[in-house]
Amino acid sequence: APLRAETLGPVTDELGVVKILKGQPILIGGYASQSGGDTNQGIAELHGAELALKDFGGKVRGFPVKFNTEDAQCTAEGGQTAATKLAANRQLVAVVGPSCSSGARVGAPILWNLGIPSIGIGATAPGLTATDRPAGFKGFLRVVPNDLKSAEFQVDWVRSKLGLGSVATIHDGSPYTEQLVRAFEKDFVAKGGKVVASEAIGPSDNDLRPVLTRIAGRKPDLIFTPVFVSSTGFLLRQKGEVAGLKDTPVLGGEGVFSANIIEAAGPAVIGFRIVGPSTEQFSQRFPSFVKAFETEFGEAPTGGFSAWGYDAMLVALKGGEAVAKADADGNLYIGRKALRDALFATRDLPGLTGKLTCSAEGDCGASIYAIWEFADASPTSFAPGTNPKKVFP
Amino acid sequence: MPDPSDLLLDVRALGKRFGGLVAVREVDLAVRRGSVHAIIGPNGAGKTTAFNCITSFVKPTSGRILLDGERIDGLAPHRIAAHGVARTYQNVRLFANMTAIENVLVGEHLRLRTSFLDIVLRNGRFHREETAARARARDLLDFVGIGPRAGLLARAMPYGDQRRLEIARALATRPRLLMLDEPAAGMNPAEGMALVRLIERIRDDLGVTVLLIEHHMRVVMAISERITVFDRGAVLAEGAPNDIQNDDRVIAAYLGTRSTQEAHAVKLRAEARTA
Amino acid sequence: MSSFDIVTSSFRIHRRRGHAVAEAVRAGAFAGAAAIAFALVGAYLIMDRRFVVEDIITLAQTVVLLFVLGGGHAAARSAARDGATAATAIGFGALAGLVAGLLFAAAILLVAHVGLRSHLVAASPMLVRAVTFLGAPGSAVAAAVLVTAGTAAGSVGAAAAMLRADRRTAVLIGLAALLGAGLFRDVFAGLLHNLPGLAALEPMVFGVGGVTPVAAAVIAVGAAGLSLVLHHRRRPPIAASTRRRIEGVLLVVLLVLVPLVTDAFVAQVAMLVGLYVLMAMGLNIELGLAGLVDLGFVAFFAVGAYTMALACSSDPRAAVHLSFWLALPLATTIAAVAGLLFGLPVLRVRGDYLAMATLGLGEIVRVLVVSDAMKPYLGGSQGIIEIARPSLGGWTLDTPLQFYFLALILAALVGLVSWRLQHSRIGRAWLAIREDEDVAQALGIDLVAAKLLAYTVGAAFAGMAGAVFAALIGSVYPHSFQLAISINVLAILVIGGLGSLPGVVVGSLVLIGLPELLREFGEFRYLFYGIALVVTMHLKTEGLWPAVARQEATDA
Amino acid sequence: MSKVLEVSDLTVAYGAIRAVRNVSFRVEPGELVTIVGANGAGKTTVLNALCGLRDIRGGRIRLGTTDITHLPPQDRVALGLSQVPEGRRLFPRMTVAENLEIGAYTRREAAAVAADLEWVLELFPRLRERGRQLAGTLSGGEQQMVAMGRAVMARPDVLVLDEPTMGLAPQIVDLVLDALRAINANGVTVLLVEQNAYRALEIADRAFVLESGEIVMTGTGAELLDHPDIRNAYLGYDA
Amino acid sequence: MAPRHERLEALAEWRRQSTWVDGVLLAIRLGVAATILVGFGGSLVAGTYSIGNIASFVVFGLTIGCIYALVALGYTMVYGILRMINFAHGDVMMVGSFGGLFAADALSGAGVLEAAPLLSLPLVVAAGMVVGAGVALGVERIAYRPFLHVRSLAPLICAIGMSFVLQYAARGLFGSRNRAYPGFGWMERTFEVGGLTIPMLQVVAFVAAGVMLAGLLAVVRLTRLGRAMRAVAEDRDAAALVGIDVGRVIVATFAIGGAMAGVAGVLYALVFKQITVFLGFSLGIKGFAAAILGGIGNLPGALVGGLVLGLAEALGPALLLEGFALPAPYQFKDVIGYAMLVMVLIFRPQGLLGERLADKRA
Ligand SMILES: Nc1ncnc2c1ncn2[C@@H]1O[C@H](COP(=O)(O)OP(=O)(O)OP(=O)(O)O)[C@@H](O)[C@H]1O
Ligand SMILES: Nc1ncnc2c1ncn2[C@@H]1O[C@H](COP(=O)(O)OP(=O)(O)OP(=O)(O)O)[C@@H](O)[C@H]1O
Ligand SMILES: [Mg+2]
Ligand SMILES: [Mg+2]
Repeated sequence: APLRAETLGPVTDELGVVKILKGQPILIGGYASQSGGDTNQGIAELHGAELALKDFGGKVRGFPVKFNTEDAQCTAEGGQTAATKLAANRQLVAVVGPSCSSGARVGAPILWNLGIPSIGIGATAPGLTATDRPAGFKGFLRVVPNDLKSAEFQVDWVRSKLGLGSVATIHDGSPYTEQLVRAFEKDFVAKGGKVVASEAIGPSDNDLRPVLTRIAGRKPDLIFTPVFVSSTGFLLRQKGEVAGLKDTPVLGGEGVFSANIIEAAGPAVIGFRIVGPSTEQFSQRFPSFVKAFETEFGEAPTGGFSAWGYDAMLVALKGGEAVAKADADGNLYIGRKALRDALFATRDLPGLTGKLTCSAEGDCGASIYAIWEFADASPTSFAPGTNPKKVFP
Repeated sequence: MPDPSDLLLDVRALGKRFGGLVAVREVDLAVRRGSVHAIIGPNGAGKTTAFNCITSFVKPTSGRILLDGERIDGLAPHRIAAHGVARTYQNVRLFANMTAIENVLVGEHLRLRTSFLDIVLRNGRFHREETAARARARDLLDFVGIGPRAGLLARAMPYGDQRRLEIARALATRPRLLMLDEPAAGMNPAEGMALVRLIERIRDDLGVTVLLIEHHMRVVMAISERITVFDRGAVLAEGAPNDIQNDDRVIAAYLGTRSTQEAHAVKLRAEARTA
Repeated sequence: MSSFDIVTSSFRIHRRRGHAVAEAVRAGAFAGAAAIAFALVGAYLIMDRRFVVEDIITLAQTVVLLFVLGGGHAAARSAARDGATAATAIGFGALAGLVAGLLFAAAILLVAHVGLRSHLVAASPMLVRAVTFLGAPGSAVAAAVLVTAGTAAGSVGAAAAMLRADRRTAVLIGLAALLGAGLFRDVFAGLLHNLPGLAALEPMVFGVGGVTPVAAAVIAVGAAGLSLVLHHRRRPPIAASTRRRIEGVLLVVLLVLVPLVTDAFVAQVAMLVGLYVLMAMGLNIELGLAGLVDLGFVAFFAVGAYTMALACSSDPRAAVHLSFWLALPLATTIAAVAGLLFGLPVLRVRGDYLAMATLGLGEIVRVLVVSDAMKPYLGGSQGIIEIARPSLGGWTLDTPLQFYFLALILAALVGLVSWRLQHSRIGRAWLAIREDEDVAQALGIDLVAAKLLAYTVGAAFAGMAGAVFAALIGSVYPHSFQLAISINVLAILVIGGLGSLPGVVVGSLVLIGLPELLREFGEFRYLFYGIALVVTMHLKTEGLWPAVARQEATDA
Repeated sequence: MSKVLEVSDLTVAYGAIRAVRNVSFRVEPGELVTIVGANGAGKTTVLNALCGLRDIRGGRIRLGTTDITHLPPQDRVALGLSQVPEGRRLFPRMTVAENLEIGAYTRREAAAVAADLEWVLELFPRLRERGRQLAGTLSGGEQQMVAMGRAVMARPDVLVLDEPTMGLAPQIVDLVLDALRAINANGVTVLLVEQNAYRALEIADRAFVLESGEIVMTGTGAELLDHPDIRNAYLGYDA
Repeated sequence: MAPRHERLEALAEWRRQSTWVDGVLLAIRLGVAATILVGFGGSLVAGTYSIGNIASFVVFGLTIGCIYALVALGYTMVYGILRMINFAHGDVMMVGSFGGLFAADALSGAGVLEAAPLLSLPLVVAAGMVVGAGVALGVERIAYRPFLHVRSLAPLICAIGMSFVLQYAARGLFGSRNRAYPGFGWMERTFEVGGLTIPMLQVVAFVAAGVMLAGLLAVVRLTRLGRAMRAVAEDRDAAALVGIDVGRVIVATFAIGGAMAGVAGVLYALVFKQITVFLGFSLGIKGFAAAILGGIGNLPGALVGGLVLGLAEALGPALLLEGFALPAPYQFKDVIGYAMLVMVLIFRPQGLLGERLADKRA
């Protein structure tokens, strides 16, 4: 059914109004990769979102919030099906997710065409929030920063701060890592650096020594690789076994910002640097977030994306709180267009990763980065600030 | 030596080795058109191996095989079938999970001509051919005497019927030469004699030359015009049934002197003659 | 003989049965172990968030309850078989329930008081809280409640076992209907919403998370009653063939009508089912008929999808710009050629060797597609986006429903072609090859030609599915073409019934449709999927809709 | 040492078709009994039911004092019931020697097994030179010899044979039947299904005629051999 | 060289006997040879790698190859007897690997691991074996035994189902994070042989694979159980007829195969030092590939197949792809592995050491 203006209770909205009866919950949807190769990432994100809901008190304007999640895998068709399934419930007000750009590319328009805004978690493809994006994406925001920005920051650090002239890159064939690598390479070359090796592996490869040998032959000053925890663990451990790479520094991506990388890489994690949020909030709140996460779900987040899940949920809840209106009988009304606008109008919202401010295109990520370095190989020592500690800026 | 143009199958100096074991050595075999020709010989003499060479189930080590003057050795088995050679197997090899009639229809495959397009469109050509094929298959099942069991799964049939079905399936390819490997095995003497009549009809009514391996002497003697005796891979003797029966070497190597079976066969032939 | 052929021996291995008490304890222990596994694997918590009956009983509770009911039922059955009276049998059921309850309670106490979490991540305080009804979480009272509930449930299960067969069926159907309504709440709610005149019913029947209590009672009692009535109405006996025909017609009606009256999600799922039907029909030609295993089948799907993408996208890599209707046959043809090329090298490879060879070829295709080396032509891991939707005289197909009908029409077409091929000399040749290659060849069947034809036709069907898939999604990514899809299609064939066309449809419905409906249980979806595969095969070894009812039901 | 084999009311069905119906018979210790019947009469089915390869629909089977109706096949072998199955069923990729040795799988006394092996090789001298050949590559007749040898190696009390002379050269047929008589003379009870009805009846103490799954006639071997119906239907004198 | 007319005659004979398929296959063979030559030559010319590098690759390849081989042994065991691929085998290995981890954790908690690393290793391996065997028995019970008497692909599908169940149940039970495997001090050492650094672990892997193969061969060739296994493999009914308890033999086979998977799991973990619940799937496929490559059902074949596959993956990109100057050649590691597999099967459809599948006996 095409969206049309509607007036229910005290709310008039050009895209329709969701009416929540007294005592009923407000529905927020979530979709992420909960099965397939990127299972860990998706689960961590949704769990992060759940924690945000918990921290928020579980309620918006006295109405309990119910979080309905669906599995989007990390594929276009998964995103499409999950989004369609979420959208089938007319009571849904907003959606958190998905984890992958391929899913967002298909899923976000499905949701927005029904007036449901969605807040991406791991979908970093620049095109999703480009100024010339199609109309279907006008209801799409994301708390995770756009690849281009993180690349810019990292290149800046490598080129200007460290003054390194050559890098080798490795991606694992996933759209996410490949995109980051390409953005990095492009910027790096633009800033006068040289990409001496541009390699790729498979996500389930476990013996990376041959590819590292190849890289060693090119003598890069640094290896940039945003691959996930397993692969990073193999890479760091095996790097030492390859002649000529022992002292080559490695810079990793946000995907491994977790305690788990310490376990995966063992002693080799020391000196490993990753990019991550830089803000005060992050330094202060992330450690306790990890604690809470562990108590709630039995293990610490395995990848680096749980914080984005948290922030996405936060944005959604805040937006809902801002626009929901109650009538005399105690029913609640949320205007769809109003909610979308409220989400896009998010300013300086103190999230887990920093102060969230959404641009007109929907980029809400704090995008204030830091380089973090691991200093301790004990898995229990994970505590952003000390291990890893911020080395730049 | 018979007139070469009279020969349907002409095997010259056929040899087959398995590693160190010579299963068939320098075998010459000439089967006359329109005849029933039997191969007998002790177990392990190489009879089945010779069959396998002729039908390209195994690749002969040496020798040539001519069908109607044309060389067929070394050709892929389906091309040999297309030349008009069909066979049955010592250990029955039916399509166990297909019905009797389906088994026969597979045999007709070689003679069916409908194209992929005909089949997809189900045009008149397809229907005509399919109807005719089914009718022929039923005729063949009747011919071998298992018409009433057309709808039974092959593996649910008793051993003797399975042997008949195998013959029907082989006949469906419309062979010039039909090769039967111990068709009477698993049949009692009475059933064996029914088989003899069937083989005669195959030769006379269908005009198919038959080459068979058999250990049942009653069957062999009752039906074959010529007999080749194998022993240890080589031809021990060849000739008409009477000569073979009385050949001392054959008796020593194969028939056995005490063979009551042989005695029965002789008796039977005598009866058949007088009848 | 190999994995993909038959495995058989004529005798069964029987389990020796023990004394009724031992059997009851065994049944109880099984139920308890199942419940514990269900809890510790984490499924309890996620399913505890869903109500079956709104605010009364959650899905998780239902599942545990069903385990214990089943245990009591089994114990009572086995006692009754040994000649126990109804009362004693119910006693045995209670015993089973008690055992199950004790085990479960013990496990929960262990979780509550001993730190198991370093190894078992779901052994959480939340779990303890979730299974506590009375008393403090992890307290003796809470445990006692669990044990009592277990005993009661075991008795109820046993009592059900003592009912007359028709009543037992009625109870079962009533419960199943209720569970179905609760589990597939969204679907049925959508259905009510869309059916004219029934929209008002929706809020009465369904709450936010499940069925409302009143509706639950109505559904359960109604279904049970209906089952009883149907059972006792004298029906004229229906011939098996007529029955099959009726079932077939019903299936078709279902396929056409249901997506029409439900929501976009059902249409979307139906659409995916349709695509898998296309693929499975293709594999059915290869495996079901010709006996050629193919674990790289997804490659043809990929070829179809990428052809469509490269023919209809606005991406600069696109070679040509065709309309969907031209690209579809093109994709089908190119996939068929791919099938031919696949077939050529592996022609002489048999059985499991063939499985591995095709699996390898499929993986090769996938890696090629994702690779940086091919990125200039195929888009690498970023795929190809902005594939134009099919349009017909200015009318553009874009809803899942429209695509569904497109897939349905194609499936019907392909089904017809399949059926005709199967019942022709070509189909018979394929079957013969499956049964005995050597003999088939000796009968004059050209193995090479027949096998290649099977590969080509199978690949064409899969390519067609891929093409529609690409147009539906509007983009293609290499990650959509995993080995899992090939395995899935294989499972569809076997679950449906190898070589059976209606089986393909039923198999796709079950293996694609149901998991889609379970999407909300995300991380546990494949766990349930795996269990479903196992259970289905145990219940219907020949598949849900076997090719032909062969007469050898009990035979090897 | 020898045991009685008693079958009562045996019924075996394939799906809805009852291939063997209420068959009862008894084989006394030390007897040699043969079952005669046309194609599809149900002979193989009876034997498979005896050996536990086929689930039975009804009836009881007793071996000596033990009710073996529901025992799995291997337990029946251990109790002394061995079969030479139709179609030989050798282990094709094991050598001839291994095939023979595995026949004694249930036995542990090495010396006695070795002695039996020697005896088998005396019965079938041809096998001696084939000890290391794979059984699957033997000719049909050679395989049949191995099959018999294998069953004998179990030193059974009751030996059941399904068409042991199928595919054997006439000379070997004599040999096999002689061997069978020798085995029987050693005290082994023998139940023989044989298409070569003349020879079977000749050596049998008693015989049953099975028709369409039912026993229609019994008698001593000699009686049946002279019975006109038998002569017509199974010996082919009418041909 | 044979005289001209003889060569002509041979050609004519070939033409008479061959069809177009033979021609195509010949073309494929020539194409493969040409590709390999060009790639190999190109790689040599490119000279990216030193001899030392290549020697290291060989060591890497042999190590991972040993792990493939151990997985393949389990496949081949079960296949040999049931003629069925146990699709859940990779996941049995994963669970075995976790069994070893928990044992190591316990030992470490008790201080034994550090105090007696040499003694702890067998304990950890044993834990892996026991757990692997136990899970394999579960798989047998659920996926195979109920279907012994029927003719269908049900066991295959059930095994696939069990693979999902094991994977996702393990995920639910143990969580999805990567787990560090404890090191055993003495195994972390390396030593030099002719300028080549060889880690002790590699030697351990090699020895383990060899010992396991020898043990299995001994069981199959020499023991009563082994003979029974072969008999059951060939003809289940006939085996029962000579008094073999078929059910028990199958159970024993699964147990051995599962124990083998357990060893593989622990060894994998020792070499690569971290495990997750998802490691079973891809390693399972590789193990399957290795088993097929070597000739499934053939025990030495499993070892050969594993080593060859490992070597191909480690060396292929360096020796073949370098010559084509492809970007990111290591992305094609699996392509090389599978392509080699397919090639081998084209030339030898029965695998490297496999016997002809069907000797055409009529
Ligand atoms: N594939 C093979 N490998 C090794 N030896 C073989 C093979 N096939 C047959 N033989 C041997 O070749 C010889 C001839 O066997 P063949 O089957 O041709 O005998 P036959 O004359 O048909 O005997 P029978 O009458 O017993 O069937 C036998 O000794 C047999 O063992
Ligand atoms: N697997 C099966 N499925 C269905 N029916 C079967 C099966 N096996 C045998 N039958 C049927 O059972 C009946 C008896 O068969 P059986 O094999 O016991 O006969 P037989 O007396 O041994 O015959 P033969 O002398 O040919 O070996 C036959 O009618 C046959 O069609
Ligand atoms: Mg022979
Ligand atoms: Mg029989």
